[in-house]
Amino acid sequence: MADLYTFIMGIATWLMGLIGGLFDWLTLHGVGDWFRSPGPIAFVTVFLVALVVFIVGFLVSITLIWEERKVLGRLMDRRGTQVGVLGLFQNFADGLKAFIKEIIIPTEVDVWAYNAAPIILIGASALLMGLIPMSDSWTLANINGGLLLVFAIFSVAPLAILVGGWASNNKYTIMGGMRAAAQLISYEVPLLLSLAGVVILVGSFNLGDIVHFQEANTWLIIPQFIGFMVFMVAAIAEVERIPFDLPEAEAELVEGWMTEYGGMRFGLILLSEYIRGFVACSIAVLLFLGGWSGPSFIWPEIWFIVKIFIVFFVWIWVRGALVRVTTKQILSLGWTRLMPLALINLAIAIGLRMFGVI
Amino acid sequence: MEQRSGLAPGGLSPEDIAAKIKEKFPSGVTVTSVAPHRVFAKADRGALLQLCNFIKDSLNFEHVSCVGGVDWPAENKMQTVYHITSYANCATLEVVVDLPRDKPEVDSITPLWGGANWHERETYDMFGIVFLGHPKLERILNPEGTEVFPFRKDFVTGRRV
Amino acid sequence: MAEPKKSRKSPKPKLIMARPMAVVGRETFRTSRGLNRPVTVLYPWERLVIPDGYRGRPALVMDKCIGCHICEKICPTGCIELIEVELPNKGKVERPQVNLGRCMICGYCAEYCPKNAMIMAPEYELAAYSRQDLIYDPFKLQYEDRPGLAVDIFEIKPSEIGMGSKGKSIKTAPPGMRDVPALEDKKCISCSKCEKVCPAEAVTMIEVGKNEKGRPIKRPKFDEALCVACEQCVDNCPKDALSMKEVK
Amino acid sequence: MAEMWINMGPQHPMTHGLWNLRVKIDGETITEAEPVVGYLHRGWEKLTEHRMYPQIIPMADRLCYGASMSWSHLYCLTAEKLMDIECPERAKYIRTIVLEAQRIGSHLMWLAALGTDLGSYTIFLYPMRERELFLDLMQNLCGARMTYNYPRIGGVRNDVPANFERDFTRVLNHFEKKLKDYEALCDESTIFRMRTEGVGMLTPEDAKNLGVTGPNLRGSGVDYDIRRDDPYDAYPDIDFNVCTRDGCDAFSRYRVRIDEMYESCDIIRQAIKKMPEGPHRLKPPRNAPKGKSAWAHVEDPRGEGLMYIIGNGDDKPYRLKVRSPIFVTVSASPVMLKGYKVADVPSIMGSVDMCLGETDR
Repeated sequence: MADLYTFIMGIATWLMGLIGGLFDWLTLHGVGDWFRSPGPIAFVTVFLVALVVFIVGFLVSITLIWEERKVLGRLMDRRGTQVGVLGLFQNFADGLKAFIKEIIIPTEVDVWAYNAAPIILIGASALLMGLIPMSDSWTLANINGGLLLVFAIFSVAPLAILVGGWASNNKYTIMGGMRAAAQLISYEVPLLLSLAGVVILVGSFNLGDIVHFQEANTWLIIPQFIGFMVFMVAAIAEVERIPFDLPEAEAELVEGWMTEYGGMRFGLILLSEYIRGFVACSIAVLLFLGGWSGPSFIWPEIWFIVKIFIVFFVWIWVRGALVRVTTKQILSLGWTRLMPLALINLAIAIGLRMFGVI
Repeated sequence: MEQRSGLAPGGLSPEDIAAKIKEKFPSGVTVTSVAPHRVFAKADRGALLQLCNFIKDSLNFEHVSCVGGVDWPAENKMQTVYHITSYANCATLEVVVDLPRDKPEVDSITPLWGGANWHERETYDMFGIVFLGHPKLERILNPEGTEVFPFRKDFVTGRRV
Repeated sequence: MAEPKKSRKSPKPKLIMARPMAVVGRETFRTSRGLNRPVTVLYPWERLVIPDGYRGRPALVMDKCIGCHICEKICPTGCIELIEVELPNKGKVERPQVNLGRCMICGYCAEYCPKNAMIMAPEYELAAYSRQDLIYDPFKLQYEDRPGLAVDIFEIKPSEIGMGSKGKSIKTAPPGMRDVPALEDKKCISCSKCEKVCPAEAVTMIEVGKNEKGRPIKRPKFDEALCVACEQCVDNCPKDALSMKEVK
Repeated sequence: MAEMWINMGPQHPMTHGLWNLRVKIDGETITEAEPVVGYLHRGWEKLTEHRMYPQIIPMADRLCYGASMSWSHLYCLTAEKLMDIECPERAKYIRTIVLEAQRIGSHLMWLAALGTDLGSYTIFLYPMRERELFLDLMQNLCGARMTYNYPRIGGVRNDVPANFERDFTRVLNHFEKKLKDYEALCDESTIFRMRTEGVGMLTPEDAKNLGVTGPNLRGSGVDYDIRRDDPYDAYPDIDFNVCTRDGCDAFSRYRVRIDEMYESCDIIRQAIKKMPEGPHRLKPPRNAPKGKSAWAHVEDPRGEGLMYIIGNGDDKPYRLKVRSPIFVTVSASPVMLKGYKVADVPSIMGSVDMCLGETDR
């Protein structure tokens, strides 16, 4: 496949030519020429690329939801969802249901912050999708500090949770929001430290460079196995899945910080959770599992998505096997277990770099 | 862990318990009958707390199984029925206390056994028997503010209260 | 007691979470292979096999019913009511009507029915759109009388304990297994009410003499083989002259 | 954050049923707890005063849907004492078998509920799957799956069906393998241990004094089991272990129940082997003596169930009093909860096996 931009620019040029032709037919030649000029074409190209990336990311995310439902069903000796072919339509049915539900805003909430929290959350998550390259050609934004930016945006979510929990004016939601903040300080440091090893070995924050480095040398899971494990644990905590879903621990806090959300707001929150899961899996694949590299009989994008599904399968497996931890335990886990491991991993990376093994 | 079967070594048989109670309380408490693992007794209202103190301290009765009430409008009395179990002796003592129906008051045994707390509250809730010295004698199963005592026999069922 | 058995040891965690994940993974593998399907049943399309003696809704075999009111009396929720229906060859008779909205499917009506007219039908899809639809009149209540649906009860009398008896069916009514009404002669006023209400035709009024006015003095005689112990005569006796005599 | 009261209930995922746990929290630490019950009060004891003796049996099933057999059995036992009859030997053994099967079923439901409380739906679904096997056995036996209406005053409803012994043995053999899976999922999971070990401490003294009974009491190390210490039915003839743990915490209570399931399998096997031939049902008297009282207690899956009954000379009881084990255990919950975190509430309350049907009656 050609470069995503080139490909879509071709479409955009054709589309704008069509519109320009329409205006030509209306004898408005100046307007037609303006449509065919590079500026509007570039604008439409960027817009279309964003749309395509969003749609693909969205589809992958809801397929992850489907995978979770089916695999979790098999883990628990049941069938999982049954709507449509293999249960694939369940997510669309859920989305439709959430969409047509009545919008209920409780009286005592802080309306602006209450509405802002899902928007921040879904906005930040959608932005993340744009930062993930799926292959050399499928790159929306090839930034040199890509990895840093991804994690900067990742950390916006706890803020949204805190805001939403506080604005909902409910004791459960406040506790959920506070837990999100407490959880943040426990996993964020080991998470970033586990990435530092990769960055030291590769010498770049650019996600494309990291993959190219792995194509040239070896998948970084081999020298950085400890880092990979730390990353997996911390990433599960980052996207708040069982066993680390403290902010929405439904046994004690009803639905945690999202107790007061309903309808499409709740749907968006749930969707953003899976988009973040998709992004976190992508980072794991990009950093440790060779990104889109693989035998070239199929497209690299497919390899990439297949790897994401495999990583997500491990997450589902963990979710099926384990129970939820408490705040105290995640703090102690983060600081006394993950942190030293991440530091050891960092030392290994520095050692490898110093002695020039890789 | 060593398993014990039936009566623990050093435990008292129901006959022993009955004898000790008779010895300690020549009046006020009557032991009506004895069966395997069971002792049946009747106690006066005033003697109940002493009896309970005695069986708790000297006879190892550690557990209140049940406190219940019975209403006898025909005989113009109410009863509270206590089932108190001893883990060490594997025996249960049933104590029946008669109360006058117009002023059903009896000493609470909650200070001795915390397990009697909610049973006594429930008996108060259902029969209006007042347990003197109970830490929190309030409605428990019926909503706060109920004015009737539904388990009394003169309570007319089938109407909303 | 024999030598004390050792209490079981709680297995200690090894490798943090390896064993739980292994167990769950094994289940996944087991349920994902083609022939081993998950245990859940896709209900409207797949159904479980119902065993013999399954207690579904109560049902009526119209031919066997004698209208004895036993089911009405024993029903703990009071959901059975005997209503008058017109039957082709019997005229106006009383037959049970069941309010399934109240029924708690305890099976007492089938268990106590002396003629096996009430049975437990293996039907479990009983939802209806209105409460009125849940009231099953005697005709709606009917169900095909298959062997195995009737509840047969085997009891022994207290006096037979230890005599090697395995119990007799109370449905086929061997004489002496059921309570029978007993008459208190002084109270009887010869009104023949008991004969009229008896559903099993077990009461016959026998003339025992004449009173001073020349009217016949009649006393009921109970046929133990026919009596179903329904207490209709006891309940309907205007002078409370009848009571049930318990078999011991 | 200042101290505040939180209502956990009446509609809350932690409550298995309708009750309200009011906790006062300082940050996330519980400083005070106050259980509020009564949302499910049906006046059961009053209702029985208007029912004939056999009619109360299916009602007793409704006291607890998880362990309905043990409640109707307790009622029949009490009524037998009141009417002064004794049920035939074979019925005693059948009762013992179904009671133990019911105990396993109830404990499995408790384990499932504990699983959801702790956030693992796998621990919810696996026990539910095996519980289904026991429900199927009961269904073969008496035709119903949850509210069995099987014990009768003076015996049991019907004799055991064909292949009863084979079915039970097969299910038990399968089930003991599956119990190992639960142990792997729970005991061998570090997180499960972290969640349950050392929380909800209930010292033996407190447990005795507060009237906590059953597995919760044995989880505090008190060696008392009514099946052994005041035996009823066929328990005197059966050799079994009373499972105790000294941990006094939620994990001990969990472990006692798992051990009890193993023991129950053993008891069922022994009872099937020893079951004599003979009648299974006695014709009960119609009326009970006037003014006579009787009581019986059994080891319910949740603790000590006790019924006290007074006859009235006719076919209806004068008064029937039920002692529900969970009613008392709930009253002891403030002691268990104080000083722990909000996140520990599900594991503590999940470990005591709540059942509101019998609590509120």
